[in-house]
Amino acid sequence: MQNKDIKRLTLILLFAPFALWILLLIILPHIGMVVLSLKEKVAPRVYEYSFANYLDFLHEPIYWNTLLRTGSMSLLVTALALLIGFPIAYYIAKIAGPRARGGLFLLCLIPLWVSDLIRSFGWILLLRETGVISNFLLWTGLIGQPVEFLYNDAAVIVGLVYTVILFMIVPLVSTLDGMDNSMIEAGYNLGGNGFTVLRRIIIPYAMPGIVAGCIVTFMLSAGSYLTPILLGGKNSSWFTEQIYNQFITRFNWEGGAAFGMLLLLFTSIVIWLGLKLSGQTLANTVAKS
Amino acid sequence: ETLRLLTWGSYAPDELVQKFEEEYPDIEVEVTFSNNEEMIAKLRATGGAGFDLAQPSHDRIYAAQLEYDIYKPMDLSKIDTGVMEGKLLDGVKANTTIDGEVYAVPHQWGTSGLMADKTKAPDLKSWADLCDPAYKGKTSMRLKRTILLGTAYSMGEDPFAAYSDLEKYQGILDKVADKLIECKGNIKAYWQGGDDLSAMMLSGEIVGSETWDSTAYKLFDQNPNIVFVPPKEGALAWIDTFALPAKGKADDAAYKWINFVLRPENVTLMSASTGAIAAVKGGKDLLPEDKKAAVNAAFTDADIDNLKFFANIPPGVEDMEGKTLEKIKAATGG
Amino acid sequence: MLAQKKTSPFLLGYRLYVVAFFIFLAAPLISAGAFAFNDSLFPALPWQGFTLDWFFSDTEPKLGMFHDRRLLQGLYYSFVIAIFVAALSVFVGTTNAFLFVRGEFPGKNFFYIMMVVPLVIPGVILGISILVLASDTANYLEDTIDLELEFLRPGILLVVLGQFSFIATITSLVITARLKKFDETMEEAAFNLGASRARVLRTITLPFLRPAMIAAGIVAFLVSFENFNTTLFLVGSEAPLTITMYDRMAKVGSTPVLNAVSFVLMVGSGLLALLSILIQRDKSAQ
Amino acid sequence: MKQDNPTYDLECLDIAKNFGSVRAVKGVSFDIPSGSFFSILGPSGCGKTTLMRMIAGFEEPSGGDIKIKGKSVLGVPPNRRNVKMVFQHLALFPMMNVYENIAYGLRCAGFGKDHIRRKVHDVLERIALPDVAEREIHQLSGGQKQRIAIARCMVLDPDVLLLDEPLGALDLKLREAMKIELKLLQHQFNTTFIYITHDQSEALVMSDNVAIMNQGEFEQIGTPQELYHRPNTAFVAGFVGDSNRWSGTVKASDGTGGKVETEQGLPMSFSAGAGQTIRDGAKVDIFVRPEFIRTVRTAEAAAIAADGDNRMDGVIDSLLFNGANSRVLVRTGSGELIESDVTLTGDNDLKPGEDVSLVWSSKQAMCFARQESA
Amino acid sequence: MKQDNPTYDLECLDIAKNFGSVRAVKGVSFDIPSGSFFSILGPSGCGKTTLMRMIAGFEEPSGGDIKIKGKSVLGVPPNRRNVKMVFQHLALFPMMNVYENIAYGLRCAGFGKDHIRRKVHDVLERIALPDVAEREIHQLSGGQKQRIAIARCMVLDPDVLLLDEPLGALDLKLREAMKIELKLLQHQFNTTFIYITHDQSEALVMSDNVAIMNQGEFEQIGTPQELYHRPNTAFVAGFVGDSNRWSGTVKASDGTGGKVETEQGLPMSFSAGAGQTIRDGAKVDIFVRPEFIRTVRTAEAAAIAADGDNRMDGVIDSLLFNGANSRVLVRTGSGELIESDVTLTGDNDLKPGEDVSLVWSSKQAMCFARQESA
Ligand SMILES: Nc1ncnc2c1ncn2[C@@H]1O[C@H](COP(=O)(O)OP(=O)(O)OP(=O)(O)O)[C@@H](O)[C@H]1O
Ligand SMILES: Nc1ncnc2c1ncn2[C@@H]1O[C@H](COP(=O)(O)OP(=O)(O)OP(=O)(O)O)[C@@H](O)[C@H]1O
Ligand SMILES: [Mg+2]
Ligand SMILES: [Mg+2]
Repeated sequence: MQNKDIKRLTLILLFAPFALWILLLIILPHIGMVVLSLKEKVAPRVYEYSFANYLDFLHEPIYWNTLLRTGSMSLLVTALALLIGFPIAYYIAKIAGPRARGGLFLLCLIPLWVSDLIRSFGWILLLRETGVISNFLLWTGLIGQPVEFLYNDAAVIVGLVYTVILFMIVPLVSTLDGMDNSMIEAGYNLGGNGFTVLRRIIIPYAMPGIVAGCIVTFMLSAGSYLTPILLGGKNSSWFTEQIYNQFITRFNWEGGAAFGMLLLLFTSIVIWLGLKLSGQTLANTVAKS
Repeated sequence: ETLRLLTWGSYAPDELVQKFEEEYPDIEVEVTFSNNEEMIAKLRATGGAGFDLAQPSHDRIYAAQLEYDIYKPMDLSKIDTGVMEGKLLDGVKANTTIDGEVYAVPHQWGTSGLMADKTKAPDLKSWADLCDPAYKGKTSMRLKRTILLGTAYSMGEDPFAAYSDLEKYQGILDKVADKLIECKGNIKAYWQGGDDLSAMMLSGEIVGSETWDSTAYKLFDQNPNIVFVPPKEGALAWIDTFALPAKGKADDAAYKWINFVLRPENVTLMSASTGAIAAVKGGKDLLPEDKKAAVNAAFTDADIDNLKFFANIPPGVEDMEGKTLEKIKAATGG
Repeated sequence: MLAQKKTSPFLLGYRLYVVAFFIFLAAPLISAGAFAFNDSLFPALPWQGFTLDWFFSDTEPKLGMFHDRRLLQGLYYSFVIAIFVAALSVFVGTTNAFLFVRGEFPGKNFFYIMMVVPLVIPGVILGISILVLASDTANYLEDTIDLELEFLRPGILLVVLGQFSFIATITSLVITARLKKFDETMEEAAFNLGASRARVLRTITLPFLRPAMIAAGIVAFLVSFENFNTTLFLVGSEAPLTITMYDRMAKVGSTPVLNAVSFVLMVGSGLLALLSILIQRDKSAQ
Repeated sequence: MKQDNPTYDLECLDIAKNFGSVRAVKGVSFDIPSGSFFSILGPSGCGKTTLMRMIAGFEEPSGGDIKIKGKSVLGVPPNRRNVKMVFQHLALFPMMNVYENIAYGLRCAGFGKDHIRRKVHDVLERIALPDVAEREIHQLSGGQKQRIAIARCMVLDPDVLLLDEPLGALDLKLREAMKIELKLLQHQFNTTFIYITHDQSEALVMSDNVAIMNQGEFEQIGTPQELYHRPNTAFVAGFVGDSNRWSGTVKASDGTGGKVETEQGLPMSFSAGAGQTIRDGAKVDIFVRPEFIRTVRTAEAAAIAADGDNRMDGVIDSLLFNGANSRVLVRTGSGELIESDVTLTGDNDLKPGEDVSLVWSSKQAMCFARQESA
Repeated sequence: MKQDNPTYDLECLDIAKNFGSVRAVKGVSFDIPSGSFFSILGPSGCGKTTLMRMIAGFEEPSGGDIKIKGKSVLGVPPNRRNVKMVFQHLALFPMMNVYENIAYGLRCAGFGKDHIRRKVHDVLERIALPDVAEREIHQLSGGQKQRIAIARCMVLDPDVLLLDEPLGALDLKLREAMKIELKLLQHQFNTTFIYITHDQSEALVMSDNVAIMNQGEFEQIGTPQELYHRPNTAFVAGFVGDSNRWSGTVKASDGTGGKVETEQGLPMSFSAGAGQTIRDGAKVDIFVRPEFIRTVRTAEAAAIAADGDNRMDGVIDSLLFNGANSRVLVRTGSGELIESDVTLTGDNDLKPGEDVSLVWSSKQAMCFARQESA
């Protein structure tokens, strides 16, 4: 119906912003990171190409322990976010009336209203030994003396779950929304009880949403910086903190770049495994939500 | 013309900036808050561009300049060096001269030491006392190089002397690390910034901590029981300087700012904000009254003589220290 | 359905759980907001009495936020950055939507996945990698042809680009989803009624996308406003609000003025979010 | 209440449902003999789906009782009732293939693997789709999906199968074909089917018995022929099949038939609708179906006049040619349009503009006393 | 080529379209006189939409020429052709209200505000919806939307209006009503309508002329009656209307009629399909429409035997009651099922199991020489 050339030109014009964005802001910077991470400082202002930075990582248990810790805590956060968020998403999508739905959804966006920093700030005010919760419990007489809730891994997990749960709920709500109620009714009608329907029908149906939520949640918590630092205790090192230290405190950009690539690689592998295990693809999960 | 200042949190109080802008109506001051590490990292990233005046500590200039070439030499003739405390000026010059060029002049100096609630921890006197089981769960420190150095002194070592022999320094660091890991159980939490520290101290969650003196003075205002304690090994003293980033574009404005803040009437304003002592002659007397009281409550003359000025950090030390700190953080103690 | 009888104890428990959840969501915000009214120099218990000083006082030490030059400046920069990021992301999101919904070209699926990838790269890494590339480029240009490109140094432009690099993914997904629902015969109908190509785009396609574009813009604005991880490395002297506040907290020590700012932000974002919901509802009505 | 009565698979006793102030179902009673095909036909929103959902257990009745095989099922949760349901959009599980869809109910019941396999393949044979077990749902055609949805229920040997407008989403040709097929499947399984629809042709073609529902109540239950030829109410007469409709006043009546004059002034003879007594002077509605009106050229009309006692002359206004279902619109002297079915053979057919006479028997003119709502 | 010829609004000359190797339209020629209602009827996928999109300018023909009002429009972009189109899902603009929807085309044409207002209100009057101008699209009923979609095109005074299955998305009752209405609208605007459908009843009821399309080609163009009663090909006979169909071999023929024996061994007399000559021994397909077969109880058959020259005895297998469209399936001696339309009056009707005779005239038995594809 139209000229082939115009079509081509349109395509090229549309492709240009995309290509510029992906190439200049994603691909090239990451190639730069890879190149940087392969440099080793041998003397002031003298660098050589080598794998030294990566070997450094392998030889130092602190680093890979921290990476594993970051990974496993992020997985825990993801799992908790799913457990806590799924019933909420289900409630919003299937049980709340159509009018309540919009309101509840709005409420879910609350954490997005202020920055990470203020959220952590709020948690600190709540959790510290002389904070609101401790004082409240003292007042009710449940505890005899102030209790410190801050500065431990549990606080970090609470803070992270809080930060990321929104990104779990949104894709879940949108997949569950698309699920025909009669599908659930059919599940009961054919003899399934509540548990069977949940396990065999609702969860398999919501799988793309679940996986999408898990991926985003996992990446966000593995990549978060402020929450673990501000809420974490004496032992709670986070891998992003180490990257920051490499870059800022130790002026070791090469090492920091290597760590950055390692974090990316590690999280990518975890996600790849997750996708393989759940039989989903990136395109039909994250891309759909 | 814009003067882009890269400086510490309280080193550019609004009042002073406004006064400066009134005096030089064609100059606009833009301030970026930072700290030693970030200043260097930023200037490194920009190759010394993006800012017109930076204020790193005197010990963090030499190596950074050698390695990344981020500052330009200063023209001392444009600075009113006469008002400066000679001892401090000479010390900074000595530390920051490369190939005969001077790269920094002093601005303010202060110390890092201990802070204690007199009523609850009267005996907190030494860096090592933070690890005293008597205060179990009631002390804090910042996991940065200060505590490494302090602990080294408390163990009878002289870390600055060992800077020339990095192997030896590594040995000291290892010992310090062991000690601090052991100490972990005693610590309530590592503070990250002035905020956590003040909150923990004021609320009584902790009774003693490693601290910047200015933070201690501020708390003294709120609660006179909280005082700065120079450790008996000697408080660690730093001098914050003025340095010109290599690709700064408003050198004249920068010089104007330097001379401006060194004027006695401005020094008091500045010190009121920073809590540090200006590196001008009679700097201590120019402190505002409340600060002066806090300083006098904290320091005797002997303490001042006992100050340990941070020594120039040779290349590589930051990396060693960083690794040690990571080791301590990652160790599972307490 | 999971909840059969409208009065069962199960459903009651379920409702309680939902309520508890929303309390959990609101708790830190409420506490952060509440301390803005505490008449004390430190944002902590004990409660010293109610005050509005942290908003309106113009004297130290209780300098209220509306007189705190630095905070207002941070707010201003945050605003400027968020506007640019939102505008840019919506624009690129729209072109991407057309590209992937309408375009046919080899490797389309691969590129589509590439489009999603930025969302799953940790923000810190995005920030650093962009900083490194920009600095290297600037340094290289300067060393070889003595060309000083100021905008490649940390500053507003890099912050905007850094945030844009992953926010564009969000807007692309939102707008793509909407465009997929667009019935292309609507465009043909407009042609058929005599409209030119540009007119069809202006009067039919873009109006159809408008709700999604606005919603995406609001989300982009909010995400940009609150972003910390990516911004941290790219910020120059024009620090946006989150960075200013971080500096306050970590380096100076905070006062309830930060809580006051948080409170204002909460109210502002709340209104914005409400607006986006209303637009969404408007869309669903069609 | 009644004792266990094996001849009824399903009994509903005065069943009712209110949603707040909306009275969706107003007290409906019926029983369905074993193995029959029972349809509920009614306009949109009359409460059909609500009734069915109460039988399946998804809604709790506000009053009345439901018995399946003679046992009350009030309070029994939906997954414990042996009543299966085919949903309007089928609700096949898209994440399972055909085999798993059919096996789902058997698995819930806890059968062993071998037993399940045997049963699934068995039912696939019976619906004549033996080879689709491994297909995904989206690989099936509309008609195939339909049959799988039925098989998924039938494999559980339900006492009653409920179908809620299962053909509504199909296109015209497929719908025609599935009508016949559904009836055959019901024969094959010999299970009681309850079929909901608002399409009268579906209900008439397939059912043993049809209930006409209107505003939450049953207007009439009967065989398709009964409903069509002997409707009890004006609503049924108007809803089932096409009709020409007049309003008029009775001029002479012997109770079951007589003379009426329409509002347009046309005299007409009629017989009263089933079970009604119509008195002189009553306001009535008269219904005459187009296929019972014979249209003949006026010139030839005399020959057949004896046939019917109603006769009207007019001019053919237009001819709606539709093959076997062609129809003429005849404009009578009073300006009214009357529809009449004609068979056109392509040879000496009626044409617009011709003078014709319309003739029909008084037995085919059904008459109902006027109600307010009519 | 022909000169400007004002009597044809649209001429297509050997128009063809290939999508890669798919030959969607294979060279179709036709011309449509001004002001007529022309339908294209064909099974799904036969190329109807493709043909229409070429006329509207959305696809470029691979060969042939299209002339509107005598002028070739090849190369003219769609927004410059005075051919308007009503889309299957109407494609009304949801972000505009009714007024703006209708005004859209006028605005594109650059008319002034007052002129536009006048025209829009004018066309709304003509489609009998004068009060909906300010409504939003989603506030309209299905039938109203339909009319707005037509008004939106008609306000531009197109030479030809194209309609691509515009009733496909409506429900049954509304579709019936809209059929009549569309025809009336066409009369009112007196514009050439080209109507695409795969539903024969739509095409038959509304059209002046119908083209039957199959696999990219036109099989026959004619009035509805011609197509129904005198189909040219077996495909047309089978596609338009229902038919009983037999295959057989000609035993005796005089070229236009004769005797045939079906594969089941039944003797039958026939007349050849329009324009065909059928020789002895030819393999043929015979079509007889259900409404032309009379079903009578065997006992009463003798009386009407003279009527038709074909007669067959059998037993009623089942009776598909569907009101006026009821049908019996009769199983003949050879086991075959024959469909026949019956009118059931509710009184002394035929019942399954009765012995009946089927009678039809040889004139109604259409016969076509067998083709490979049939
Ligand atoms: N959950 C509900 N809450 C309130 N009213 C309801 C509910 N479900 C149905 N209704 C009302 O009850 C009446 C009957 O609805 P129902 O769905 O049974 O009709 P239906 O006969 O199935 O119609 P259709 O043929 O359109 O499916 C309607 O007026 C409907 O609005
Ligand atoms: N853009 C295209 N590319 C390739 N093949 C096409 C394209 N459009 C149509 N076809 C093919 O051309 C043939 C005719 O399609 P068309 O849409 O014209 O059929 P139709 O008669 O309108 O069918 P329906 O009644 O289902 O709408 C089909 O086989 C179709 O698959
Ligand atoms: Mg219903
Ligand atoms: Mg089509």
